[in-house]
Amino acid sequence: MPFLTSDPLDLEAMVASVADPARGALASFVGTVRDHHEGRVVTALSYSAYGPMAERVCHEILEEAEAQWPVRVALRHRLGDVAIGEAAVVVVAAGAHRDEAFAACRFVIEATKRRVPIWKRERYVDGTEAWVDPTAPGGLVPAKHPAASRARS
Amino acid sequence: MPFLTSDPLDLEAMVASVADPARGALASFVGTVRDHHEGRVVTALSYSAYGPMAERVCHEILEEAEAQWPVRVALRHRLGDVAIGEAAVVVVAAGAHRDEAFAACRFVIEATKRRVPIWKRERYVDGTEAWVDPTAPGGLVPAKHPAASRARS
Amino acid sequence: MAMNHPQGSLRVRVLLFARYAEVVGTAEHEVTVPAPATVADVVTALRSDVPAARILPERPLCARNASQALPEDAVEPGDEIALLPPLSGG
Amino acid sequence: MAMNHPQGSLRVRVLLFARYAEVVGTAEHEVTVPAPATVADVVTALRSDVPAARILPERPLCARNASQALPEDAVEPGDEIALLPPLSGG
Repeated sequence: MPFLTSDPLDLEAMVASVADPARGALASFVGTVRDHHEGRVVTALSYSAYGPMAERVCHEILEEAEAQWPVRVALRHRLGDVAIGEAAVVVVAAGAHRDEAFAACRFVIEATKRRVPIWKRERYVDGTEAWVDPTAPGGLVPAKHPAASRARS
Repeated sequence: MPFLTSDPLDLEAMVASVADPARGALASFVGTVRDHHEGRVVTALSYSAYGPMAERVCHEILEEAEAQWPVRVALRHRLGDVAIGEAAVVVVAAGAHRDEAFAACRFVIEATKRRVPIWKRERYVDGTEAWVDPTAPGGLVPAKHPAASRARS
Repeated sequence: MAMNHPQGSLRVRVLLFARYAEVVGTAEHEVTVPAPATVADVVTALRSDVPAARILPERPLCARNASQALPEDAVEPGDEIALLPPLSGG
Repeated sequence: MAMNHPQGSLRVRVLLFARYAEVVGTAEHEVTVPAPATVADVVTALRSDVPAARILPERPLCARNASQALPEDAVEPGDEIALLPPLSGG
């Protein structure tokens, strides 16, 4: 099952995929699409990725988590358009104890944000768009209008 | 909506109850019933509570969490018989940022275990039962057989 | 409320839960204690009224009217004093 | 694999993503660089081949064959070198 998907994420199904009668502690993180960013009203959002590398890095992150703690972890991230309020990323870590479940869940979401080659493009209520870029002033770099971008390629 | 319920817990519904387009980070904890405890095979489990106090303490815990962090938190705990693998407790904390969502979720599950008057009774594969008691040697105190207990009351 | 009781005494309802209810054989018992009385006095009265209650700890975790209470907390007529085994929820 | 290329040079595929693809106007470009070559040499070649690529940082985050790479890492004929804008998943 790929880590990146264009389909809505199913938290219950991910919980079921790692739950086990021996692992009674499940810590989850769901990141949903917010309607505001840097003071601007967001109306739509889309994710793109370097697919083969993203899949490999997600796999590595889960291997690292499962080597560091006695847990099983599920991770999925959306690609393409994601509506406001929908889940963009879900992590579920299942262990026998709370400490390890929380630690592994937190590790995986932080590593995913830091290491997986995925990019977020936001559209605002005024019709403009921007690339989210944590290294840029204000965290955003203006994008070309999608129509202009299509005309060039 | 009471915090204690005899019905199966619905993680998705609890996520929906605190999710909001302004709160993009949801941290959850699900505690399920394990099939082993202290090396014994658990076949069934039931929870009892001091209902009015438990409801009040749950309410206080959520107020404390929501005063300490900018979050909304949902908490529910099962009462009565709970099957192996089912969720006994669910916490969902929704905030604008991961730090506060994880911190509030962790605070609420720890406080729930420490402060809410709920008691767990386990039944084992050999037919014996025990009260879970974190202060007892081995964490368990043998219970009377349910039939014997019923005969007395 | 105390009119039907001896002068200078008060009647409170004691609730027992989980293992405590099981070992004592009841989930509820009424005790009369000389006024003024504390939560600890109520526990002592229960232990002397009900032989099976002597197996309980002398200073169990208690609640008064559904709030956690200390042994030295005063009790009022009509109070509900709960004896709580070590908690094991979650 | 290098037979159809000049002696002492190698051909690699450059992939561009997200904002980099947008500003350069393409998601893919082939460059030829003198051998031996590094990831940094490939970036330099792209910037000189494609005028719009000069807007890219001189040392962008790169991957070689879908693994993160340093500017000084050697490239082989047929490699896929990806230029990655600052990541913003999650």
